[in-house]
Amino acid sequence: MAAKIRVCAKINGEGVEFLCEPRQSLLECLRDILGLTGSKEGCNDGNCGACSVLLNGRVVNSCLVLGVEIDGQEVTTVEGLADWRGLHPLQQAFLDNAALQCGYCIPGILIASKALLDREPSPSEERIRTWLAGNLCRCTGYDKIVRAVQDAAARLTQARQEVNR
Amino acid sequence: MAAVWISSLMRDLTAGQDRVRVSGATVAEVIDGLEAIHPGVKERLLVKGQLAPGIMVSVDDKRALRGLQEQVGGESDVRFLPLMAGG
Amino acid sequence: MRAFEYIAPTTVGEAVTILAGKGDRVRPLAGGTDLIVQLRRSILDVDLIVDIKKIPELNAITYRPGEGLTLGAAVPCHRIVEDADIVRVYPGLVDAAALIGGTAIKGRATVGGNLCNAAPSGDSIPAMIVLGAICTIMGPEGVRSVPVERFCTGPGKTVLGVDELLVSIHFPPPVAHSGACYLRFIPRHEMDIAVAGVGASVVLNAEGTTIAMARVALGAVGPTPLYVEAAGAALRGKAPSEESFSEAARLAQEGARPITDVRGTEAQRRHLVGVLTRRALRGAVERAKGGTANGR
Amino acid sequence: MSKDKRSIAGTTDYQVVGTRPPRYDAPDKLTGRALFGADTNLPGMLYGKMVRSPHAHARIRSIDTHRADCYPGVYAVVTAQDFRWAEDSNADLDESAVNFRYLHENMLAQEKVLYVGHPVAAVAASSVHVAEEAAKLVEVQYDVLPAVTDVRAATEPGAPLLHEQMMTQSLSKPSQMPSNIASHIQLVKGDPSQGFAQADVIVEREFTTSTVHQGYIEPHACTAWWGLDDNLTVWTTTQGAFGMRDKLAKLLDHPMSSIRVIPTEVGGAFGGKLPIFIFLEAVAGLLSRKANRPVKMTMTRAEVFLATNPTSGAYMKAKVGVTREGRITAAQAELYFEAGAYPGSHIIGYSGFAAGFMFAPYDIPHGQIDAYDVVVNKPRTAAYRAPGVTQANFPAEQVIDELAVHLGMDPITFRLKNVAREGTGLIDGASHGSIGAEEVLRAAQSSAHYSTPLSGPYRGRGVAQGYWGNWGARSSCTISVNGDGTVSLVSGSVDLSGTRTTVAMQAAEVLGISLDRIKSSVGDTDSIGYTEASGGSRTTFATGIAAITAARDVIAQMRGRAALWWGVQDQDVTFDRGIFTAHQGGDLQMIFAEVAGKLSETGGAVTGVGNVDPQGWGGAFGTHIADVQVDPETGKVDILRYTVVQDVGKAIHPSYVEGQMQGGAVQGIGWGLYEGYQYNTQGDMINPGFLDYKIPTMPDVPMIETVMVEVPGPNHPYGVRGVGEVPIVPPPAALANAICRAIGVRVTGLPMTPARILEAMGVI
Repeated sequence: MAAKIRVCAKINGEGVEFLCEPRQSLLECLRDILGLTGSKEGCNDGNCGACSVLLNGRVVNSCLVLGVEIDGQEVTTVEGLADWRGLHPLQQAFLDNAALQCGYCIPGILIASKALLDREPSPSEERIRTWLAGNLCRCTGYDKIVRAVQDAAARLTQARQEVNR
Repeated sequence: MAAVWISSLMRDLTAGQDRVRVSGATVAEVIDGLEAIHPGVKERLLVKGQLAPGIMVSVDDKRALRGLQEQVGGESDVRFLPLMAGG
Repeated sequence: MRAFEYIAPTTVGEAVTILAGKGDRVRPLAGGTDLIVQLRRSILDVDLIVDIKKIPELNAITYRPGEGLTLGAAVPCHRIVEDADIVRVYPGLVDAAALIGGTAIKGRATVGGNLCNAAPSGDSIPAMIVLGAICTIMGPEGVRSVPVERFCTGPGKTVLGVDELLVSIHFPPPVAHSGACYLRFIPRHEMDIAVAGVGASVVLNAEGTTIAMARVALGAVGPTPLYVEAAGAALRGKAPSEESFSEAARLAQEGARPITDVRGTEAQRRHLVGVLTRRALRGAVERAKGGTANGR
Repeated sequence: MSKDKRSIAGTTDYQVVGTRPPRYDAPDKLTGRALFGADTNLPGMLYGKMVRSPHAHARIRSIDTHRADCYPGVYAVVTAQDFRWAEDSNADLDESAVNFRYLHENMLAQEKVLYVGHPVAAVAASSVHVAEEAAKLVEVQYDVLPAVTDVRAATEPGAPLLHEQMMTQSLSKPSQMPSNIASHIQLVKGDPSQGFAQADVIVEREFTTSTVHQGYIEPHACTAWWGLDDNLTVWTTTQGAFGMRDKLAKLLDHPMSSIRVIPTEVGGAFGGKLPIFIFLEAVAGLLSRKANRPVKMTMTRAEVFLATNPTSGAYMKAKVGVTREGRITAAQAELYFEAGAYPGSHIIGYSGFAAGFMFAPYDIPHGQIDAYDVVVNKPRTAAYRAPGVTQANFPAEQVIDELAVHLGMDPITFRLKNVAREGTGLIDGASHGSIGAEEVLRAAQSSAHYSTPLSGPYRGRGVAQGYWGNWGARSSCTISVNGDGTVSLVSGSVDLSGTRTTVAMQAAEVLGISLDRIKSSVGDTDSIGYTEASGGSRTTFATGIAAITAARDVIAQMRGRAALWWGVQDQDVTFDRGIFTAHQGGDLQMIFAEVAGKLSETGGAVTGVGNVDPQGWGGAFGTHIADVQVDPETGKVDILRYTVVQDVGKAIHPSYVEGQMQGGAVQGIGWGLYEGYQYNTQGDMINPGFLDYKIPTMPDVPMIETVMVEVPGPNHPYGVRGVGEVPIVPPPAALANAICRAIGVRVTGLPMTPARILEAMGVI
């Protein structure tokens, strides 16, 4: 049995400690050790985006990060988007715009979209499409996904304005 | 007398006819009737007494779920088609 | 994936001592977007992975107008494309860093890693060649420098000894009226590896009427990224025009050694080298005219 | 068939049908709680891995599992010998005839391996990493044989034979020579030679398409547990739980009642997860029985490409003749389809497929189509959304378009001049029922997109018409009424496109209650009646009818309960839009919930049941319009605008219909421009991954505009027609026609890559 390494990290805002072998990817640790099965494996080589998570606020492919690399760092997965108030505005916008079908790519797309909207409050259609190019979807043809991200951006901007007033 | 649609590849047995009238109360009887008029048909349609794999029969444009035992009406249209479905 | 051990040193010295004496059974890990895929497919097999992301010098971006830019080998692409100095002063580098993989890949992938992976199609390498970048390498015998055009020696092969570490890449300060540009061709609009890539840089006279100096480098059309000196030399003293660009493009095509593989045919790649060289030179000249130095 | 199509649906002011409620399964999918094929984890669970052939064609001399057996962390190893030897029995179990010997051999090879990745053995171990290492220790001795991966080369004499005794099966004289041509079908209408004699203009061309994969982002995965009670439970991502269970019963020689298949959420399927060939589940079951522990088996992306079921590449010839006035007189085609390792490509189906639907949009007096099913050293093919028809549409709609150019006619006007209508005979003897081919073409011609002129160099607009026959088949649904007036609906249909919602909407319409009063869920094989796989664009139609039948059953029973409560006769109680009424001495009224509240006092539970096998479903047409810009220096294609016009019968949930139109179109765009299996000379696929098998990314396509035309479908109370598959048919031809108008040259091979376009332009 290969030696395991102790990893302490913050996942979805909570301190977490686990043991993993160096060869186990962050995706594997999330799914098989921590039971967070929301992130999905589509290719395991960085070409589909279904495993996207936020690592210190950056969107990354969790299949191309080793579990041991996140010691002392912060990870957000799709399970961390909603909270006691309910769905995140992005999740609500996807629901209202029927922007998902099978849903397998959706966790990765929501995470990547959040990383975009955290940086750019109202990105253009072209910017959304380029930013999310690494998140492959085979069911929707992308149309309603782009509209849902635009809708979420508008809702977030409006919510910020209300808070500022 | 039911009307049997003859697939183009079997018309070598029916002297080019694409429709043959045969009497019979079930598909099996219709095939026997066909064989009587045009020998060789049975060998093409049946394997070990069952419909050849990948062949199905439709009666009046509806798939005959009971195959050879399916009832055939006096004016029915019977058709033998390759079978593959789903998508 | 076969088992291996993991260690994360915090100084260059520590890293170099760890690398020493283990031959090719040890590998540094920066972004990991190439290395982890190669380990998973057993293209690569190691006993120890040395995570270099906790070493300060390898994570630093330092730019001083007089001295130029020093980029740590472990600086990820997303920091490069968002750094105000780099965007203003080295848009040619940003062209390349912005193309590598998708957003999530750029969240981890490093230009140092792209260079050490030494793929013939590595997007950042032609851009760094035409910008005259120099690599700083640390080994048991100390520090040495190698210009980027001589860094790659074959597909996946570099000048690095098994116990040497790429510490940083230095970009000289751009000369007045100079401009650089990197372009590549891919069938889709993102996520592909280059079928062909061309980096070009020029230095114009004050009036912008003649080319004082030029460099052209090609990607994905040879066993390594190719610095085609003849293409740049042919432009010296010439006016920036379609004719001079076409001549440089012809020489670039002659310098290219394309093959047919899963991503493209030999004929297609040779043709694209011509098209992209002309377009990259137009981009470089446009940037050279755009302002004092590389201002867009 | 009624003459006035619009009145079939009767009342058109629905309460629920036609609205856009949120999707039942959306919250779980959006928050990461939804469980897919690989998300079932059980205590003591092992991980299974296949041992796969590195050769495209070889005979197996020996398999030695000894070193794997005793590798630390390995609990079980299986090979084909662990399965009962399958004789040549035939399984027409559900929707397709499959020779069971082939099913066994494809699952675990016995004498020969027929494609790179063909499974030979499997191991179960404590982790996926240990399983991978142990799989490498299974020593297999092969005698490598020459391979053939090109469909034309496979038909030439002397080509390597995959199945030494296989003779071409057809209705003509049985052939005596073994061949890679598994079957030949011929469809004839009228007299083609006479038809071509009447033509003023004839166009004939050859076309090729590549093997393409459904490209679902979720790899195949399952967890199997063979308990000590001898019950096998399988959690798996499949389009059909019942088809899976019945195949497992046969493969494992185990009673159906002792096998429970629980369908998980499905991460995309498009015909690639139909239970025809079983990849993992039976092997996982046997590993579980041997190890006496649950076993999870998942596939890597490379395994999905190499060893599941892409859809056929094809070599085709098409010829069409037309009079000067633009009337088609004759059409002829030859289709050679890759079957993959085992016979069964979709050249024909009970209602059409490649051969039958190729020219279905048109009224053609004389026609002949010869189609051949050809085995090659590639994984066995399966459906990819309207199986066989996208391939056959590519030649048909390009030749039709070229004729329109010759005649100087607008491409839609030319198609309208020959459009098929109700009663039009197809080139296979069958004739069209109630269809919307004409309405769709007219809607496309008057659409905003088609009315906006396109100008500029190297730009082109292309059009293509497509058809898919849709499907019915067996579906089951139960509706149980709860005391508070809410209902629990369970159907046997796996939900791929939002059908949990569209089926419940149809039930709500009958029950006269709002949708939020219905909990709709997908049953497993122990909790609902037999239901065919979700495919063929059948679910909203057939399972919808099952739900309507079940709902009507509920209402009938509730009327009895109301009558009992009021002390009147059943027939005195009427029901309309959720209200029970009786007129016995003054009006008596109860809403649905009130009657529900009285069930315990009037005889107990009420459960409505709908077990149906509806016939007479309607086919669907789609017209696509594509505007493209071609870069003449690189051959790269940019799509400027794309519109899908489609006859949707009655859109139960318009957003999901739009989603099918947009998703199918973008899959067709990938098929047309980017996707294709690439092989080296040894028969190895060289792009088994999402890096070099390129499916469209978000910036590759514009917004996909949709125009829904509602020509009510026959034999459904609300006029439902299948909508899921037809949108993948026209895109490759629409793009080819647009590219031809942009660069003046026809590209006749898929995918239309930049390299192929530069070659067609003579630039390289």
